[in-house]
Amino acid sequence: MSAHRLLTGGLIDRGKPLSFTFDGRRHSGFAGDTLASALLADGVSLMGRSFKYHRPRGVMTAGSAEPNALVTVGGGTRREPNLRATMVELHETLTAVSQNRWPSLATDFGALNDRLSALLSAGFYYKTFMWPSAFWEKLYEPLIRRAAGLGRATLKRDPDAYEKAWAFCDLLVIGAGPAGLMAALTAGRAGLRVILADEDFRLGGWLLSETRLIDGRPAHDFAAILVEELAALPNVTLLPRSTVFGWYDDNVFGAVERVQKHLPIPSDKQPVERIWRIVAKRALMATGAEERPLVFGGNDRPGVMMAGAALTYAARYGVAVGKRVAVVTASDSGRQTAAALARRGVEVVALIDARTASAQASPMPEGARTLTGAHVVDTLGRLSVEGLVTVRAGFEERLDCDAVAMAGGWNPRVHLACQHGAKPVWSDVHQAFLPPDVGPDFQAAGAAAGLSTLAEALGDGVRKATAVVADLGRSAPTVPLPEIDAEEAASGAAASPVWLMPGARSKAFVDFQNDVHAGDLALALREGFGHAEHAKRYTTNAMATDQGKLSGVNASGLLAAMKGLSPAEVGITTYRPFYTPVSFGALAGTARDEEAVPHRLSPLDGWAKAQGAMFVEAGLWHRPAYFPRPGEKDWRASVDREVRTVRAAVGLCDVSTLGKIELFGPDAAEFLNRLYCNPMLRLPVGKARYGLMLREDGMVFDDGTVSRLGHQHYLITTTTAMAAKVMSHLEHAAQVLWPALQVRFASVSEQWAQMSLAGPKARQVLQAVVEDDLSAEAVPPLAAQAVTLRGGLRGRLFRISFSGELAYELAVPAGHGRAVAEAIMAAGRAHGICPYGLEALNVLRIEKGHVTHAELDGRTTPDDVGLGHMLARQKPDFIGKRLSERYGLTAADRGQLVGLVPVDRQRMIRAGAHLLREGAKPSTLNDQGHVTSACYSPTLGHPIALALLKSGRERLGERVLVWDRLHKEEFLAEVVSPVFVDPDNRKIEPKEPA
Amino acid sequence: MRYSALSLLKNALGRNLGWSPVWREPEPKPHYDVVIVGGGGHGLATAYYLAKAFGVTNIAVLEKGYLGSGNVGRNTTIVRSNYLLPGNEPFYEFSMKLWEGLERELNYNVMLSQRGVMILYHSDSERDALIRRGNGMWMEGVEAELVDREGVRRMMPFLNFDHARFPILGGLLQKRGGTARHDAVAWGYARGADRLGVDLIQNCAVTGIRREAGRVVGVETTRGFIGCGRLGLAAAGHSSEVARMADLALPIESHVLQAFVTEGLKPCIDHVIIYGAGHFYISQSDKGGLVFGGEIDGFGSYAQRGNLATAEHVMEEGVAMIPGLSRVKVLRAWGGVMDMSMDGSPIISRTSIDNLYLNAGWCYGGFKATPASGFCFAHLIAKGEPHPAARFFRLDRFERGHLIDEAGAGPQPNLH
Amino acid sequence: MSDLSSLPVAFDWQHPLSAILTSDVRAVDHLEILARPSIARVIAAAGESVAVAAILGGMAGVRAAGPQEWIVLDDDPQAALPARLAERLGSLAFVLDAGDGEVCLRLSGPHCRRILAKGVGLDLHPDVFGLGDGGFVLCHAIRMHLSRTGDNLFEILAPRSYATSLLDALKRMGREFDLSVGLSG
Amino acid sequence: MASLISCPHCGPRPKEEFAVRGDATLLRPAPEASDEAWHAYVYLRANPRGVHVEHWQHVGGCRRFLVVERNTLTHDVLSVADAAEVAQGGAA
Ligand SMILES: Cc1cc2nc3c(=O)[nH]c(=O)nc-3n(C[C@H](O)[C@H](O)[C@H](O)COP(=O)(O)OP(=O)(O)OC[C@H]3O[C@@H](n4cnc5c(N)ncnc54)[C@H](O)[C@@H]3O)c2cc1C
Ligand SMILES: NC(=O)c1ccc[n+]([C@@H]2O[C@H](COP(=O)([O-])OP(=O)(O)OC[C@H]3O[C@@H](n4cnc5c(N)ncnc54)[C@H](O)[C@@H]3O)[C@@H](O)[C@H]2O)c1
Ligand SMILES: Cc1cc2nc3c(=O)[nH]c(=O)nc-3n(C[C@H](O)[C@H](O)[C@H](O)COP(=O)(O)O)c2cc1C
Ligand SMILES: [Zn+2]
Repeated sequence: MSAHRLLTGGLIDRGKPLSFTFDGRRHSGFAGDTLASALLADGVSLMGRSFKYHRPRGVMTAGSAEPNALVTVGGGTRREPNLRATMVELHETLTAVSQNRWPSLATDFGALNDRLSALLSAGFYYKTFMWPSAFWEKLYEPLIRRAAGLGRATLKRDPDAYEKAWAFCDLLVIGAGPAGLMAALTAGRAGLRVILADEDFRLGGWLLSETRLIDGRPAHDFAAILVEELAALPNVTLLPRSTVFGWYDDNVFGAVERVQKHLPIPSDKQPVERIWRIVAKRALMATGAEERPLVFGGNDRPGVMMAGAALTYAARYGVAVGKRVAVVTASDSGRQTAAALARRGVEVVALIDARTASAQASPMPEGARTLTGAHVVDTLGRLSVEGLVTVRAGFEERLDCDAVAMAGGWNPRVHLACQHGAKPVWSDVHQAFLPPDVGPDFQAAGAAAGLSTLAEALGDGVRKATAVVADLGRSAPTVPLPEIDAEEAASGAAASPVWLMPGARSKAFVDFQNDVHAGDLALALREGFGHAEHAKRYTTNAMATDQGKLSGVNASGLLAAMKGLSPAEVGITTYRPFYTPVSFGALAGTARDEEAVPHRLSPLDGWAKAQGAMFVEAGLWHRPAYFPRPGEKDWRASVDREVRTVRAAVGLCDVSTLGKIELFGPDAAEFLNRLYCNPMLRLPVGKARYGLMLREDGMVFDDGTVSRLGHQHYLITTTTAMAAKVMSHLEHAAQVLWPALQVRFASVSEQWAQMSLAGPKARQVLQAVVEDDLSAEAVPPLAAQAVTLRGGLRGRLFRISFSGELAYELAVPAGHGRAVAEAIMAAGRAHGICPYGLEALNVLRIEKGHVTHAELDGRTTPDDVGLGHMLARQKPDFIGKRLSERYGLTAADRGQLVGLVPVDRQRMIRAGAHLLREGAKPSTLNDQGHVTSACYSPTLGHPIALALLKSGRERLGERVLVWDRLHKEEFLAEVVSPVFVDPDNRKIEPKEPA
Repeated sequence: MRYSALSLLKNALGRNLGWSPVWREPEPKPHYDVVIVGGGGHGLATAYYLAKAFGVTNIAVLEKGYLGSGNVGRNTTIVRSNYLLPGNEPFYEFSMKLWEGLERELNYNVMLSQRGVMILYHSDSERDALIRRGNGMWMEGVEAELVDREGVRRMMPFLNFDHARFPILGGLLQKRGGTARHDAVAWGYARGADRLGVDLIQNCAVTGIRREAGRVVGVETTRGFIGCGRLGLAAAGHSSEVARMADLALPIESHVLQAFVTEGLKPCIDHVIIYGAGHFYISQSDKGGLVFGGEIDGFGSYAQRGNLATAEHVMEEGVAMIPGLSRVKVLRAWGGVMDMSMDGSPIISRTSIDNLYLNAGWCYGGFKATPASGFCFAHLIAKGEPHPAARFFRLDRFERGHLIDEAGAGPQPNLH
Repeated sequence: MSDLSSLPVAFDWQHPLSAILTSDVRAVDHLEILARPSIARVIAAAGESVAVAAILGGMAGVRAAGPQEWIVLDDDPQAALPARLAERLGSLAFVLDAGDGEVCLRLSGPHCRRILAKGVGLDLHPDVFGLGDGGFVLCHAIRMHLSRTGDNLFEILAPRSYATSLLDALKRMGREFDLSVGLSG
Repeated sequence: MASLISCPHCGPRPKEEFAVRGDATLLRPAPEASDEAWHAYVYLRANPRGVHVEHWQHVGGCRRFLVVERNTLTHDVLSVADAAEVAQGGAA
């Protein structure tokens, strides 16, 4: 049996020994242990080093408030820093290492900082390192940064899975101590949908540490019976290992369940952690209370810990934290704990009570000396406590002990209830901050509500849950309260806390992890940082991984005492999520890597893959960029070929991703007329028209086509990227702006596969699959009509050209898309058809001076991009009409769309280059615009570009300097018309059939 | 008291008992030449420069909470001057230059850390937009560098280069960009202003603006009426509320933006990294916490706290960019109330009321602007005319159509 | 024209999920992919939603899809719902064929609520979301139509382009319960 | 409220299903209204700290625009109604 393991007792399974390592050394413990309890059992008291001074530190708590015993667990890609040893469930093969020390935990060079601590006082870095200025970057900051942090993260890809889930309930009970268990039972028996969450792996809260009998049986048995009944109720969900970390709007709670963190090798069927978003009609905060440390000299030496924790180690884990334990207290609770420790077989050598004799006397453990009106001024020992120095009535005394249990009173765990901004309320009666009243939906129960005894906690759980049951319109069963043997007296008015034990001989710590001591708070006050929030920021008190669970209230109390105020007037710093830190992985859930956002696949995806497409992400879409052929040495070769094929023969391109919206109703025409800036009222049935939508501020919103399929039936297309936004825009117009208009519409994007067939041979190829007559007379430019394909399949045909060639867009029901595309390819083979992708599409449109998002970037007007003629100012109204008239949108020196051709035809123009007048010095003032799109034109045999140039349309023929400083390039280009190829649009309807 | 290594040593020997308050806690006087509403970074910097550079000394800064309690104390501390549009770039570069001398100027270490700001790109169109931006920076004489994928990999090997959906193709680096210590900026300016005689009045909420004959004569506050010759508003997220006291409606909506910090880690991320495929930015504080943020929550809010859905979304993007963040734990989340303007760019401007000046519309990017904003606002208040670097930030630009819309999102603030 | 329709159908129809691997064994929790249901979207003309609702009220396979909108579904691909409905409703409503634009999935089994809870922010307790209830919801950022068609039976309609992504998401959600997947028919 | 919105058509739904459009009290001016009226409509916002009336669209659900009365300081939602019905003087 290890050094500190008690011979009997504890909720550990002595039949299941587990071996593990800490800093490379083998240890053993039992199933049911935490890493901390197993280490303590093995006599390890030094578990960490503090942040700033690298002071040796031991475990302080037995729960999630632990500031000191932070370790790194696991190896390789599963390595995880900053785990609280008190929360790590022991399992076989667990490996843990200590942090923030070099070369070892026992010998840490960083501890030199402790020697220099007077220099490293709060905020010291603001006052120095300023001279010489280069030194900050080169020397000081790197030094500070090297010292930063606690554990080391791997930043390697995580092999484990995470997920998120929703849960809904009538009552969420947070905390499964006596209050929470009784509340859950009351509500559960009444038939409410109940969720009971507790961050511990075993439900029972303080009942697991309680040493008295309940209904004649051990308290933990009593807890187990309650848990068993709850588990059997179909309307109750138990969530052990689940920390409720946040209270959000509408009584939605966030919780993280550690599903498999306690297993050596997680199964891949389950996540390792799961986030629950719990929507609760009502919630109870039965989170208990945190014991308050005492601030005295040397209160951070390994072996000094919270008294309640010492008791938990004894009662729950069967571990004596020391062989000679001294209890330091300022309240009755410490005396009770001392007695309980003794009951559990831990030797208590002394009880040091800061209060004078007037304090209530409680039964004292046998053999323990009691010193009342005494203070601790220092502790002895180096890496672990060997004794302490007390002063009573001016007399100093040294006491031998190997553990110090401190009991400064209790702080209700108010955290969650304060996350919406309500501040905790100082109570003079309780001498503690109590949770604020945040309304009936979220209430505190048990010790969290300031109640101190077990009987009160049990009763409060029943009472609060009964009220909820009634509130939700049900009747509650009577849940009898159990008998407790030797109930302690409710202490009534609490004694005033001792915020600082006077006469400290060494640093008296307030925030253990961040090494904030009482002197730092005094300094903050002296320098004007006395506001609780200023003091926090200046000293970093309560900013460590424990978020001030132990230090927050003490800092308030100390500041108040120093200012001569009540803690009520000083208040406490803001509580915010997360109650305890939550992993990125859990919060991200399954949305990672490929699953980060959904994929969208075109109905022609299979066709494009079979054609050997190279794909590119375009928003959520996966789209063919180009279709390489054997022997083509790079993407440019493929793209050039695709462009030439379209210009000389014919090409097929998937345009299914365009947004497609069908509109119906008597007012559809009027509706469209108000949405587009160009006229739409007189569009004939069977015809399509290019349309431009503006935002209300006059900038171009999106472009596309409008086709009139029937008298009151339209189909519009949007760009792929804007499809969703345009849909919302239409819905806004129809529902909010003009709800009286009789128009209905629906997206039909998903229903249709759409392909563009472009090139002089397009008609011949298409005719092979379409039954209808495709002659220029039957299907003239901008025709939009229903067609029948070979075999009777119905489709829609549009004579729309983006490339400037004779072109059609054919839409067929999506399920047939691939077969139709394959048929077209087969029919086109004789004509030299090729599939073309986004890259070729882009070249084709630049050659024709058509704009896309590179030009329509939300800052351009129709006139800027050469489409000013489309603005139908004579229309009474359309979205964007009025504000497009503003001076700034019509000024003559705005950037206007032009074409650019490099003077030296070999120079490749790059999009993003800026433009300067020939000979002008580069400066923001001289900036003439920028290149929006650029490509090599296979049709012309040299690079071309589109640009927005100040007053550009007046400057055709001028030479401008293309200035690409990022690539250290500058050269001249000639300003030309943006339409490079076939400016008279002769190719749309070739005179001779090709 | 001047700060230096020597003073630190001297005081250490005196057990640090010799330090004196960094600012006085004066009672408000009945009248000041200039009253600034808002003890955030911009208000404090304005007061400092008014006193230091423009010879105005009878100044008060009125702050409803504690100094620095607003957005200056809750931002992700990124400073950079890599803006896209000519209306913005010169101003932010002016600010960058002031940052570079700030420690000496204030005798206060604001811990400016020019560790480099990298904006990543994931597609050709994003690359082109960054090239445009980088060249625009060079136009203003600001150094920028386009780094290719391998270059980025050398600097930040932990990024997700193999993401099949949003592969990292490269980035635009501004080496002079970086971070500064948020609180220190507020405290440094406060200390500097206080030493020049400015009255910093905390716990003093402005509740009304008193006007006579079309001019402001003073403000009603929770500490009584305070008269003033000129009034400057620098209330950030609360600008609309304060301006309403003078019957002004502003082109501003207040939105909540969340920020987050992880547990302390040994140094692992050496730069400021901005994820182009989403909306995520991260850097590591000198204490070791990873400080990061994402998009605004999207709805109007004065609550200084956000919601879980947005937080989860931020984490999703974080893990998409750096898969290894998965096992890193997030310590704390908080929110700030931001003054989102209708084109996403700031306002430093006169108003329709003669002696009332406005500094607002900083969106989620005003921390880096603090020095220049203070300087330019002081210039405007003292001289009555705009500083050249801020001449485009006029309130009437919306009416006139001279918008400075970096995102191209139009007049819907939650899209900026 | 009429003689054209008698020609053999030349263009194959393909389900967007036809390439997926179906499970070897059918587990207690199962996701069935409908082979080719007939699906119509019905949008009431202005002012006619009451009349349309009355007509649709008596029909099987009708799912509410928001104010003035319905989705009607029949497992039989030959049902030709769009044409039949267009005829029945005349000028009261606009009817669109959605048979190619939507995929239909049926989730059944004792754990289907727990599976859906991993993606859908909707209380699916039968007291809250009862038989016949339905609506559009987001599931892993995909907008889908969910309805309850039995005690432990839910029906999902999702846009074709998202089908693969949604199926992946559902498989992940069901992994814990060994959810099996299969094509119907 | 911002974790959930109770859509009058779909019931309580998570915030992610909605997109916020902004101030719902603004009415689009008549085409011939003054420049000031148009500027105010497009650019000026009351932006109150307290009760605010906004448009939220249920994009992930029924796709209706809703008029949401909400407190911007506490995030409490006071009422939700269909925007078209409100605009047409129906249920408000
Ligand atoms: C989460 C978050 C992250 C950000 N990240 C960055 C970043 O990385 N880089 C960057 O450049 N910017 C960032 N910003 C933006 C930046 O913080 C702000 O733009 C900037 O701080 C605003 O200026 P300020 O400092 O003067 O504001 P504030 O500090 O908010 O100052 C305004 C002050 O006015 C006071 N006030 C308001 N009303 C009254 C009244 N009636 N009477 C008296 N006083 C009043 C307030 O209490 C407040 O102290 C971020 C903002 C947030 C919220
Ligand atoms: N003066 C005191 O307050 C005092 C002193 C000593 C002992 N006690 C004892 O404490 C008990 C009080 O009972 P109780 O039920 O109120 O509290 P409890 O301490 O028994 O139970 C609280 C439970 O809440 C859990 N918890 C806390 N925060 C959580 C979170 N965010 N998420 C999930 N779980 C969380 C804890 O793990 C714990 O199990 C009584 O037995 C009483 O005798 C009280
Ligand atoms: C850059 C930066 C770093 C921060 N680092 C920490 C930290 O390490 N620990 C911590 O508890 N809070 C940290 N905070 C958050 C503050 O505690 C606080 O939440 C934030 O400033 C907002 O103030 P409030 O929460 O009091 O409203 C940090 C804040 C900022 C802006
Ligand atoms: Zn809805």
